[in-house]
Amino acid sequence: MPRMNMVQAINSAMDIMLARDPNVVLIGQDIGYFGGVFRCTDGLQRKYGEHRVIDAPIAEGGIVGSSIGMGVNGLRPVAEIQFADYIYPGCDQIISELARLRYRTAGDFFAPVTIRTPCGGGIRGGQTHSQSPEGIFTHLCGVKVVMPSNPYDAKGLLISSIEDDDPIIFFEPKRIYNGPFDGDPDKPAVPWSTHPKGEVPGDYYTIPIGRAEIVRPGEDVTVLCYGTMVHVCLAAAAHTQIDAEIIDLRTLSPLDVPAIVQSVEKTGRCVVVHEATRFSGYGAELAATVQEECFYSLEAPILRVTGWDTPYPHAFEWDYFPGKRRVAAALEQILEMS
Amino acid sequence: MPRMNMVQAINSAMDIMLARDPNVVLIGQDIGYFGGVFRCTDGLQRKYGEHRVIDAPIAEGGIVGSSIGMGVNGLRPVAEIQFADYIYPGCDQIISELARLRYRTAGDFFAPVTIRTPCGGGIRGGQTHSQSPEGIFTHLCGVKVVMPSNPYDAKGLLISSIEDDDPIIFFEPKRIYNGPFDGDPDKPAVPWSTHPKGEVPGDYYTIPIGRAEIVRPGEDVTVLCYGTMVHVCLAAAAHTQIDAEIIDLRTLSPLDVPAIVQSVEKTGRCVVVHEATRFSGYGAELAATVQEECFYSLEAPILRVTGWDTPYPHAFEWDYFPGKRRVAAALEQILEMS
Amino acid sequence: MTRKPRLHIPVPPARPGADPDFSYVDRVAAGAVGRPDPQARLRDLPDELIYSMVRVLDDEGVATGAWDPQLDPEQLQFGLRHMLETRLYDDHMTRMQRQGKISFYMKSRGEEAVAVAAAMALKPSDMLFPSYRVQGLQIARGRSLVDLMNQCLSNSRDMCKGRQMPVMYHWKRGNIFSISGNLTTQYPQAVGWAMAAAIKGEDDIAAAWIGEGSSAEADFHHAMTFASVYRAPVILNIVNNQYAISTFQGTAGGELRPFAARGPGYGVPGIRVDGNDFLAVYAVTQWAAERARTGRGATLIELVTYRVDAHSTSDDPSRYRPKNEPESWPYGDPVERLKRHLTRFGQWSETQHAAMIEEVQKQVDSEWQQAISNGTMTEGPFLDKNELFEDVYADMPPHLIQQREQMLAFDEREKH
Amino acid sequence: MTRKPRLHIPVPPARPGADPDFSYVDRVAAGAVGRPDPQARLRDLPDELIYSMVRVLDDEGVATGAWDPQLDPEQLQFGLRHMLETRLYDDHMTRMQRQGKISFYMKSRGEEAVAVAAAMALKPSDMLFPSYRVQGLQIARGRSLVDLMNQCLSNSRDMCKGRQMPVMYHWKRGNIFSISGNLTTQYPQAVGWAMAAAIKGEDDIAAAWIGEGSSAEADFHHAMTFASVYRAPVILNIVNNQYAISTFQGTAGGELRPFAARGPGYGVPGIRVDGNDFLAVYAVTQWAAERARTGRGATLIELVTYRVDAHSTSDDPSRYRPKNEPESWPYGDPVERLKRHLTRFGQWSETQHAAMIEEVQKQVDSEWQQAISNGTMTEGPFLDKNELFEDVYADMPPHLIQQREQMLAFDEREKH
Ligand SMILES: Cc1ncc(C[n+]2csc(CCOP(=O)(O)OP(=O)(O)O)c2C)c(N)n1
Ligand SMILES: Cc1ncc(C[n+]2csc(CCOP(=O)(O)OP(=O)(O)O)c2C)c(N)n1
Ligand SMILES: [Mg+2]
Ligand SMILES: [Mg+2]
Repeated sequence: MPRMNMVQAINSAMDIMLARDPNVVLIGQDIGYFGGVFRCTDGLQRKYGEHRVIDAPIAEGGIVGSSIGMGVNGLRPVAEIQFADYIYPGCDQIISELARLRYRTAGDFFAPVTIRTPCGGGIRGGQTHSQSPEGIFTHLCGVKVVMPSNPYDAKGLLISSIEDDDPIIFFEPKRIYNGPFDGDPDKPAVPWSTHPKGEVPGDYYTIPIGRAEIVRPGEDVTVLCYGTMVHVCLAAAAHTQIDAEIIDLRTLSPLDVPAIVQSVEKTGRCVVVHEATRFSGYGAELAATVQEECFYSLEAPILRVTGWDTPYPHAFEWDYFPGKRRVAAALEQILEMS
Repeated sequence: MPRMNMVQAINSAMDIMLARDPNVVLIGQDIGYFGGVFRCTDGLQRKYGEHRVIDAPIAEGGIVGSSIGMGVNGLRPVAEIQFADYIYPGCDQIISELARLRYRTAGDFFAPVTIRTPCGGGIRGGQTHSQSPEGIFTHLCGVKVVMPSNPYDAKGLLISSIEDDDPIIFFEPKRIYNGPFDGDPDKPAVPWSTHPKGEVPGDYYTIPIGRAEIVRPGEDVTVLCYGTMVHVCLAAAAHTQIDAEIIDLRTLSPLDVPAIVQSVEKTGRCVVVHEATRFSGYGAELAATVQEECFYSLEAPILRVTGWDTPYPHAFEWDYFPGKRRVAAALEQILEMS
Repeated sequence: MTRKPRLHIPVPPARPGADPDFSYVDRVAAGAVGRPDPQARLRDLPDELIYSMVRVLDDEGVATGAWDPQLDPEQLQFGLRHMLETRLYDDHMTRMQRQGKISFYMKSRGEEAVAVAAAMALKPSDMLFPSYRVQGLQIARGRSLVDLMNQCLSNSRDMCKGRQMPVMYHWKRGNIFSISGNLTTQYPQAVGWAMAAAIKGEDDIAAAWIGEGSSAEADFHHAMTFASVYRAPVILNIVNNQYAISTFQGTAGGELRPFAARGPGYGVPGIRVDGNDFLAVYAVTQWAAERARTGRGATLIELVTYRVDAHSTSDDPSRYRPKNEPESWPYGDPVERLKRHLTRFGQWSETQHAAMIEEVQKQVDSEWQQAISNGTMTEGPFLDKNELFEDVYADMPPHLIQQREQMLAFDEREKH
Repeated sequence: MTRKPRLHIPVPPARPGADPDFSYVDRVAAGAVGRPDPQARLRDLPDELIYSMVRVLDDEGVATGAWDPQLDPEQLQFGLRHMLETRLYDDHMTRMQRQGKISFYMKSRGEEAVAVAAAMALKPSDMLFPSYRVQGLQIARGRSLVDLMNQCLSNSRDMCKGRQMPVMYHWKRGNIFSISGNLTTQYPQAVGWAMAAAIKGEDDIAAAWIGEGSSAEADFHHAMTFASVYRAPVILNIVNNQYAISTFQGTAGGELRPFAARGPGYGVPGIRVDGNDFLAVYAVTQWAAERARTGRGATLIELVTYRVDAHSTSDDPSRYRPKNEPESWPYGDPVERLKRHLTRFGQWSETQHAAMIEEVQKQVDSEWQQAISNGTMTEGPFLDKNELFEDVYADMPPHLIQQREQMLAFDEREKH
């Protein structure tokens, strides 16, 4: 089976969809001839032409707005926002239009737009190349929010997203484009080629949207995480030798509640982990839902391990990043509680 | 003591600040000669001139962006976004600039901008005149989020907001501009003049940002709410005769955690109420914090009563609006639990 | 260093109490502007297209100049009828709002030609992206008033299923896009739709309408940039009715230059046209459509008109402009002007006109009866309450199914 | 109905492997464009300001025409020195990035005149809102390189306290605003700053810089609209260096019209100037500043130049443009051109030039030594870690105090 890193897997998903469906088009800054600043669209314009892989002006609002129009006219646009930190100029078109078009027209009009955007920190990108704004979009009704943690899922989920008739914000944790990252910047980088999830079928397959995956079965505590933090959490479990059940949510909205409930009812403990800032972030929803659904099984409060409530800094990145040691501390702490 | 409705109280706060501080300026759509679509700036341009009460083009991004520039140049802009539903074109300037300017310049530059905007439903405004987007802004680091529930608080909190050196999003629940609303649209409208909080000093006073208020002391369950829902919750408590302790948060961020913890440790139960949609909304943060801080005092799961996870409809408004009956049901439900 | 404020603030020519003053609106004679070949390159288009005004009908109702579209009497009568239908529909719905039958309404009085003439100049398969003040588009495309009324009533036949405020129509079969409460968002969407048509090699074009006040929104720039870069087959209309709620067009940036002048800076032709001149609107739209259809890209059209009535049923214009300002608008009334033209050449008469008004009024009344038989805000038949949760997503996710059950459970509870 | 895709896609004249082709850049003779009275009204400004190009220095280094600012030799040598300082600073920091001493860097090679000449033409009290590629502004205003280096190192003396990526400087005392990673946001901010100056009746003006690619962002439109409506005293500069990362200026909307042409549509004068011509940039900035200071409002300046190096240290231009394209830029190099001018009139010599380069290089090296003595990414002195939580708000709220304690607790924990 071919081995791919996340960039190649994402590229392969778009390649396959461009080939299968003449209505799929890509649009974004530097995605055409150049192939994207992260190379995710490398070679696709050469293969499918300038009318299907389109270099866009630097106007995120225009990219989303025109993608909606293209979607209404029968195309399936896949728009790239170069960094999630730059998605805000597109907020009005996403929130006021993309998310609500189907509802306000009683299903007569809709735009099956997928918005791909690299997110997250760990690359010394400072405040404008490191953000994790998923919590803004999970609050919206009418869009689905997806974030894969490995090449295999990335490809399967992106194909599902492009085929989905609902708009999707597809977050790509850029820190793990080239290899899994356990939160320790001093360790030598590991490539995906050595990772089981780096084995990616060359052809078409899908992974259903809305399904979480248990990436490490365990008995003592449930860990809810996604994206880069999946690898950090696995490392923390290994490091502490705590028998944690680690769930990779994969789809943040709609949330796979049954998978979570089943696990927490078993473990009686839950730790929520994300890179994004803590206050009013997505992790709060996870904690709120878990205590609503599993209150009588809980033996300890649900703990959140997140980015601090400050903008993402350039210096002190590894003090800011919720790394292995902070997850490990939470795992130890929650087991001591009761 | 003079009696004011919320519009008059907000007008009075700006009137006083325009008079006290030559650097205070107002900018927004239709706020000048016309006095604002909700009349909140009525008479202020005549009194302070066109250079201090400025009619703006219809460009929320431009209003926020230029307000930041004015703030950096020593003014204290109070910007009005005509409806909270229209704040999204200003998101990039709010999220990327206003919220982070002080941090990224290590305090060398900052913009003391107050953004006033009417929010919430109950006025048959449909999806674009009824939204409660506070959950997007409470997730930001660097802005404070305020929402008063009555004229007295509105004036005191708005003066504090204008004087505050941090940027503030000041949400005004438009349904209660003219009178408290308990969620029952069939009841005749009550004016503020009959309400104790409709007694508003004519001159300068402040209410500290970051402090919640217990609007109904009680023993059996803590209710966390703000804005219009404060009145709905009071009605629900009266209706059910449940001895609820109702806390009006007033400031959503930064949150007055001690006030909440003290109450929940006493009551052992907590219901969170807001108009905004539920999933990944601000109520999730309240639930997450309460269970973190008060886990061992909790006798039942924290319940959320919120808008449904759909866009705000035009028809069925009273099925959508989290009214008295839904809050009452939650109060009864949580007392049955344990 | 001076200490005197020197910020320029645009001030309208006349406030309540003062005499109306339209001296800022230049008087252009009908036929004054020449009609360039639709195939002409931008650089060959004369400035007068922007700085003068395309007008066909003079004050006597005579059609003059190269822009006369030479429509036959039937077409003109068709246009007149749809303008009247739009006007009487507006009047009726405003009355119904006053009577509390609907929650809100927005009229287009004085601006009927902007919509009706444009709709007639385009192909039925062209996609229209309307603002909330071009209801004439729907009517000219043959939409039944009942459908529009059903929407305003949020009743059992509302095409929006109760999810939008009144006037926020859409019409899939009629190729008219959904109206959004958020201004200008339809502009880049129309450009995207047109880009898709070009990508697919289809000949249909898109047309979008915004008000002059809305041109200040970011999406105006997005639309112009994308239309320019990709030469999208789209017509971008700015309806300059002089007001954005309470602020006059100077507050939107119209003090120094006509809005049409924004076009050329992007490489997009701009045309300024008398929006109350049915023939001129038709001709200019036709010209822009031919350019778009033949690969010459987008055109920005400024339609100069006047908002005769309140912004909406929530507004009171006497607070910010002279009561008698509407009557002094220099370019008259679109219905009267087309009527005069037809009458002058014996293709219409006062009696025919009166008869048509009566007939249309009857139609409006009877369609209203039909509409309310589909339900009102207070009386059934009502929409199925379950609809509240439909169409958020293509398929209803579990949490919405659960919330719907909760809602229904409450109703049960109330019953007992 | 055709089925052939007909969407227009802007394509650059030359891709890697092909010969550079700047035929799309018109050749304008120095002195060709006249200099209008700075008090002239917009309507009286000639089109040539936009469609031709203001140039002063010809190929022989002779200053010709009405735009010659008549600067004395000292000023010119001062400008030359600061352009060299900027260039050698850029080269040094790029080397340091390659050596892993800093995480990232962005050069302005070939664009030095754009920044240095503009800074010299403005008053020190005028407020500058820079992009990330006009470091010459800081240097021309007398900022020490150590300060800039400290920022790039995020060291103990970093004016951003480690909170921004390299080159995102600010300088409060020097009246230079903070650079944002989000493109174009400084544009409406500069307009707002200028509005405040006008409201307060102060004479200072604002100036802002963006790249041509950034002009597609919404904030360009916001800035132009507000500048036009309120006649704000601001200079809005578009640095057209032909590229936005990998895409050429056609993708940003420059194919059909120069970016300067966007101005007049808003009622704002536009001027196109040779950005590699120190004298022309100085003269045009001075002209726009006089207009702004005397109440004539904003000016949009397009500075035509070329991005000689990579977009940033993360970029490799050979992937998208011919390797030898930089050498074939028709308008030469700003440093060489000013040098030739000075030399020609005996106000400068090769030896003086070589000496200056040596001196500046020494300065750069010694300032670097100073800078790293304030700490590097790997060696102290480091910033106080507590800084991570400062300045989110004016006063630190309880939850941040708590989070800071948690962070410090972890460090303690690690120690044992
Ligand atoms: C993004 C946004 N901002 C503000 C509003 C509130 N609003 C509704 S209509 C209107 C005036 C629009 O004026 P114009 O574009 O000239 O259209 P007209 O009403 O004159 O037809 C405003 C400010 C809105 N609907 N959307
Ligand atoms: C809002 C936003 N979108 C995208 C980016 C990514 N980005 C950084 S620089 C750049 C190119 C800018 O080109 P231009 O404006 O021409 O400036 P230049 O680099 O040529 O000086 C892009 C797309 C960004 N920083 N911000
Ligand atoms: Mg208007
Ligand atoms: Mg550039």
